[in-house]
Amino acid sequence: MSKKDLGLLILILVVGAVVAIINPRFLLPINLANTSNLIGLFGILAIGQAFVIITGGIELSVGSVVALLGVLFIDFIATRGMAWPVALPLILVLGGMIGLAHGWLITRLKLQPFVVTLCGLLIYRGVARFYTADGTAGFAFGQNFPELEFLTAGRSWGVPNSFIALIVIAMVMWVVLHRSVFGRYLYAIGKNEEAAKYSGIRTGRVVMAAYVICGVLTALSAIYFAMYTRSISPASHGQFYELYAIAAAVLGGFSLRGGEGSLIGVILGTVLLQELQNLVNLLGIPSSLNFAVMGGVILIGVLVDQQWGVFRERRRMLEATRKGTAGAAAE
Amino acid sequence: MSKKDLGLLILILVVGAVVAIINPRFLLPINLANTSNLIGLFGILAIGQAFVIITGGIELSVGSVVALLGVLFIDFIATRGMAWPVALPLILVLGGMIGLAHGWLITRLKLQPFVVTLCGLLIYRGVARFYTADGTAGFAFGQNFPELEFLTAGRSWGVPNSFIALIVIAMVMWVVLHRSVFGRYLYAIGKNEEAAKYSGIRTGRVVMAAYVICGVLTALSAIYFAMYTRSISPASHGQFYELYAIAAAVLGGFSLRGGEGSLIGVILGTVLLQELQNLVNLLGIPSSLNFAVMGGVILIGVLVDQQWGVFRERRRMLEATRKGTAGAAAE
Amino acid sequence: MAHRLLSGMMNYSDASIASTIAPFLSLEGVRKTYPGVVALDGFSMEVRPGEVIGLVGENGAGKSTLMKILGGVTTPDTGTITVDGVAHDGLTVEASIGSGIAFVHQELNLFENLDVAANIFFGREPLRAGPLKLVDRARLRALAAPLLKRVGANFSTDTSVSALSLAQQQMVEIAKALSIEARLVILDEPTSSLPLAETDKLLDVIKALKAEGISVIFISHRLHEVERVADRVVVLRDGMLAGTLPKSAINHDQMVKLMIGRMLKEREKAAESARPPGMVALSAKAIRTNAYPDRPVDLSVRHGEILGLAGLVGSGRTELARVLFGIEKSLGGALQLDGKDLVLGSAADAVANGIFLVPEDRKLTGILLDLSIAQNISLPNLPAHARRSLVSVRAEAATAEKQKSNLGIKSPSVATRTGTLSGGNQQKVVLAKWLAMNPKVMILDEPTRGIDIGAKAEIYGLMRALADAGVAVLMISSDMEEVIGVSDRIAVMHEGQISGILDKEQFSQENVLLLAVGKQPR
Amino acid sequence: AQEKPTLAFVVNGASDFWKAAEAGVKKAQAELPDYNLQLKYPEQSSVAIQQRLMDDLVTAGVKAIMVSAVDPKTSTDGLNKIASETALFTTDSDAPQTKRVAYIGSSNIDAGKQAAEIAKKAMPDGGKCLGFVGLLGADNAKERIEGMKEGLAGTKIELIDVRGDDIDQARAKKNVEDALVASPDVTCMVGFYSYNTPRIYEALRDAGKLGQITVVGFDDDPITLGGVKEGTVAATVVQQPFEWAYQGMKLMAAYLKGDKSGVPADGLIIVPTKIIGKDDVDAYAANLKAMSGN
Ligand SMILES: Nc1ncnc2c1ncn2[C@@H]1O[C@H](COP(=O)(O)OP(=O)(O)OP(=O)(O)O)[C@@H](O)[C@H]1O
Ligand SMILES: Nc1ncnc2c1ncn2[C@@H]1O[C@H](COP(=O)(O)OP(=O)(O)OP(=O)(O)O)[C@@H](O)[C@H]1O
Ligand SMILES: [Mg+2]
Ligand SMILES: [Mg+2]
Repeated sequence: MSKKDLGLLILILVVGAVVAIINPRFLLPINLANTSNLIGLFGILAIGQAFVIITGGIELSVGSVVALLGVLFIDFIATRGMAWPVALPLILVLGGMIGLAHGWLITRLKLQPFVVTLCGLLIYRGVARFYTADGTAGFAFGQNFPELEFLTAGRSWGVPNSFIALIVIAMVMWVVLHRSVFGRYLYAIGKNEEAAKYSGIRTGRVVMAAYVICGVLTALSAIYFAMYTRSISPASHGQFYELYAIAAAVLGGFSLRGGEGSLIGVILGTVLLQELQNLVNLLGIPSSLNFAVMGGVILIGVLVDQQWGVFRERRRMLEATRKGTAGAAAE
Repeated sequence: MSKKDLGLLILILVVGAVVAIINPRFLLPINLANTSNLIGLFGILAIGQAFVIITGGIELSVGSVVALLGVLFIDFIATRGMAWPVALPLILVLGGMIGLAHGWLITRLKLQPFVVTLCGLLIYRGVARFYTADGTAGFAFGQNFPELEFLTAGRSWGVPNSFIALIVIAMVMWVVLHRSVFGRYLYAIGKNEEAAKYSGIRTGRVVMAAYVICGVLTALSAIYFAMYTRSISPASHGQFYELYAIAAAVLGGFSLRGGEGSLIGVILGTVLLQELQNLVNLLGIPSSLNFAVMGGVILIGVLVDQQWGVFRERRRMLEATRKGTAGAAAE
Repeated sequence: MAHRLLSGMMNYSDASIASTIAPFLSLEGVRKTYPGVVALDGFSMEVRPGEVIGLVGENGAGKSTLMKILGGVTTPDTGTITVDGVAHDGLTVEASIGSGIAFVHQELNLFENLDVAANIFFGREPLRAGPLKLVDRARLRALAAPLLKRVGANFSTDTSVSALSLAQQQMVEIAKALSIEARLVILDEPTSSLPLAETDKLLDVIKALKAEGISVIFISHRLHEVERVADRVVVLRDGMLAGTLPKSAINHDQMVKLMIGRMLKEREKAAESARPPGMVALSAKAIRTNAYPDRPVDLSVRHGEILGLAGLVGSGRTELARVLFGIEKSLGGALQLDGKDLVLGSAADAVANGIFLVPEDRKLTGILLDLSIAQNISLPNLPAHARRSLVSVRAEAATAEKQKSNLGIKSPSVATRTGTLSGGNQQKVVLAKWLAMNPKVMILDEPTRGIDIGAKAEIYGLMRALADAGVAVLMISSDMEEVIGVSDRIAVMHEGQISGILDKEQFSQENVLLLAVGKQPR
Repeated sequence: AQEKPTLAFVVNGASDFWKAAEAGVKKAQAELPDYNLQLKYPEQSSVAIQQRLMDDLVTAGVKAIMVSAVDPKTSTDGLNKIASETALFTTDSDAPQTKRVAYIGSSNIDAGKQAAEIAKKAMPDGGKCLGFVGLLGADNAKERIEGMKEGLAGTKIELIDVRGDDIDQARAKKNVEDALVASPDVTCMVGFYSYNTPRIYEALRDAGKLGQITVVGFDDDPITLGGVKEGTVAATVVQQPFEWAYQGMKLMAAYLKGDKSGVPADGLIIVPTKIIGKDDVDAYAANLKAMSGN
């Protein structure tokens, strides 16, 4: 765990301690479970986003994809009577295809990620709304899918299964990002795509793969969100979720210029954001301030991180010089 | 006018002609006036955004600023009884100060524009909502400000004054961007900030000035929007306006990497977007598809532009080769 | 691996035997065009195993283009490339690496966010067993360490590249090339940022490669280096083969003649000073920089002199120049200009005071590649080219035309994008923008790095002309011949401090070297 | 088709609530073959966008508009501009100061009072209520809350807080979950928007507290009706958007023909809200199904 991640962890614990002192109910298992459920949902989203951000890209269509795929999933299983073990992989494939399309436009046709995914944001929301004719997709009363519900909204040993899913995904993705060749290529491309190309890396494919991973993870979280709200009005469902995901990554130490950030960081970023939302509700802060609190904390977090970096850099330089001098003297 | 701008203009005219053929009411003076009014409002916003994008930055808080300053403006003149000739410059100054704060964080504390303005997006909306306690800011019945209303929502010779304001601002800003020393600096910084610094340009100040300009223009359009809707619910007012502004700039040929784009381009981009919205309503296309149409057109526009660039580059290269060969032969 | 076997049987240092065996690589009629230029025009050459080929030519002659074709980064328009008897129309990067061609690019291609070992084996990481393609990090380090030793690096395999100096990064690049079981190593101006000792080290590495039967293509503008290592010299001019020199015929004058088509009258040297040095122009008193926060620097440069600033890699010269130019804040100390105290808050302040810098990294900081020549030249002095803060394109063009003819910038017009110019001409544009503004103090950081011999001589002439006009010139250089040939005085830096200043009569390579390693001159 | 006069029903945002109105429009269309009836959703629930939509409809030659204004109180001028060019009717939430021809809809204050009735009946011994709503600042939310508070005045039941969620259903559900943690003494929950009640229902079910906490609902989401039938939702206050649309369209058509008898002097046509309890829910659901024609 890097120092940056450690700092974030400490911040999370300090905030948690303060809230717990003010309102001890913060530590109730049920509250922790509720919050970790949402951490699970948003965390999966944020990991997907992180893979794209590492490459120096961005995925703005996340919220709209959550709405579109959520609508489709509920429609498939609730209205069209598709078996969920069929619908679930189908949705994941759809998510992957959306990612592939974005990756293709970005790497082959050389469009800017911001532009491509901004168009995605507009298009998918439009399609979702058109699909339901601006209505709501939801389950009928009493319509139940026990296994699916257990997997998505259930709990094991008191821990929400969505959170367990996040942990599993995070572990797999940690290996992919930090230990595999693919992960190494992602970092390299984010820092210097040209050089990666000169090294014989098929950068186009790697970047495309990042968008596909983001698409699949987004699809997965779309299913989780759909099973959480159990009803989706496509006009508003998932709005601004891309911002949450990006904010979590940025808080977790990712640079939007690419090539920087760790998987633990993005998870901790998600945890902090959800903790803040929980805090607003538990401390009875007016919900209108929810956004402001979130924005303020991100800003402060990034500022502290930045200033800390400047400070450390200076100290490192001083030390390096001393060592250098000492070494030279010893020669 | 560049070829790119000309292409966009032709597209606008062709779309207009097609719509007019399907529904001749498109050309009614009242429709043109309504649409050009909105072009005025969004155009001012988009010009501000363009100044920031030129430097390679981005301003995501535009929508929230429109909400916050709109709320304040209406509150000042409708509730607190401030004279509008006082309130108006005050709001513009506030807008400038917001821009200054963003510019300062970005240039002095070296935070990323995306991060700073994302936090702005969250914070200003939160503040606006808190300020009215999530209520609506609006005028009481019969409360009138004839001069102000004439300036903002009135018409001269059938042309909305907001549109006239846009034309005036656009002309001034065209000179600033394309003819002035400052404009040249903006382009230089957008292309390569480091090299600009090494040429003795005070890049920090120039970038800050760009954010201030964006802030002031956003404030101005916030006033126009406030006087157009005459009522502001801070939770939703101005939502996604930053995307409209960015989309207009991108359509108008701006690169989000900075250093590219023309003022005429961003105006034409705004015109096309508003024409599309008008078209959706006039042709009876389900409004759920509004977003999808917008996204689709931006994507196609950017794609065509990009492919056209590739094609031209290739032709230029071919020609150059021919000439080169001929030259070599002549030697 | 056939070549290993062969290398065991034969002694390749004997060029006459080598020439009898089949070439490892041959190029036939290779042509490559870019918009507006023919970079290569029907070029052909052969590379035999165990041969060191020196490739020389003026800026823009097409050397890098040729190497990029061999590295698979670009494909030629026409022509064939034959590797090991297999003919290709063009290579991909994979094919190039696969056939044993290793490549050190002219521009560095390292990943600052990865460590040294990861960079060396980038794209060819040792994997752990299993389908997951996980990097075997222990083996990676174990493999990288000996390579670093071989290039004489003093940093460890898990250092982050962002912490390395330019020269150290160059070493990583070379280690990377060595890590491929290479049969041909291409070095595109590897010494352009290497001074003194490191260059020697590199030349030794080249000799060691040759002894192993590996071929080397060595591109350099430092002809004496080429003289030292090359078995054969291939000269490019305007994208065409200007000639080939066998080992026996390799000498400075011959290479120059082929490169520029005539003999160079004065040998890349500036004329002697025409006037006695004047008053102190810029002086630094106990200036401390970020690189060596606890090492104060005292230095002064006089009107009318060229002060050379020599030193080893990372001795802190660039850092000092950045402080003198106001780009970076000093951590302490004081500056004086013409006897008056000077506080620099930014480069703009320095420019306002007539202190100009020609930076080390031309493409990143020297010019804006996307702007035209005229726009680049007017940029630091734009208000003077404007009326009521509106830019006058005519005034801009007039200034640029004047500079273009004064400096002999080769380009179709002043509206040409500077990105399409060759290195030497780009450097002239950087100079031109300052010359248009009456410099008082001109700091040049490696002004001839990657610049061909003809352009070099011109730049030396310009520096001398500046000095003669009373400008104080501070020239940072890692090229020993250049420092000694051009300067009126030489200051030498060692680990952030000035270890000594040599007057003209004390000039010698030995003295500069001694000071550079912190010893006293004789 | 262009010859037939067009009547438009403009809603305030995309929501299932308006699906019943769509059915009403459809039924009216069947009875009004000489007219072209449309129901329009603005792409966002904002004044500017709704205003723009209406402007464009006027341009397109619509003869009469019935609108559920996003912000009727303060949009007087904008609505008057429409009223000056076409026949304007309001629905859902009135704008009495405008030149609208008539208002057809229910009274949100009355609806709030009915919610208070439900609470009083379900909790004769009093209790603490928490409300949940999409947009705290919206007029309809404010009126319902106000009405409920009025209705509860003088009883031992108290509405202690209302949490907003910005129409984000995930947040709506989390708000309920957080409320269960933060305020363990709450005995009743009110869902002021149509989707709030189902979110309350689900959060309670997940927490195993269905039946322990009194749920007061608004509108007729299927989950809400299911809960009412099951007895876990005390009752729900339903409006009748179907009737608004159906009656409204007929009224507009008559008005355009010159028959102004349907417009009362004060311009108010109140379609009362109803309390749907366990006993009425089957009939109501059947009726709903019949109306939507499937
Ligand atoms: N990507 C490119 N686009 C356009 N022109 C190019 C490009 N790359 C090279 N050129 C042009 O091709 C010619 C040959 O360039 P090249 O880089 O091969 O020269 P070089 O011999 O390596 O010069 P130097 O000594 O300065 O490195 C030059 O005129 C250069 O401007
Ligand atoms: N911004 C920086 N942060 C940290 N270290 C730096 C920075 N700039 C330079 N250094 C280090 O300071 C030392 C001095 O570098 P500088 O570039 O000034 O040396 P130089 O003599 O010009 O050498 P070179 O030939 O490499 O340009 C080097 O070790 C370098 O790595
Ligand atoms: Mg080169
Ligand atoms: Mg240097």
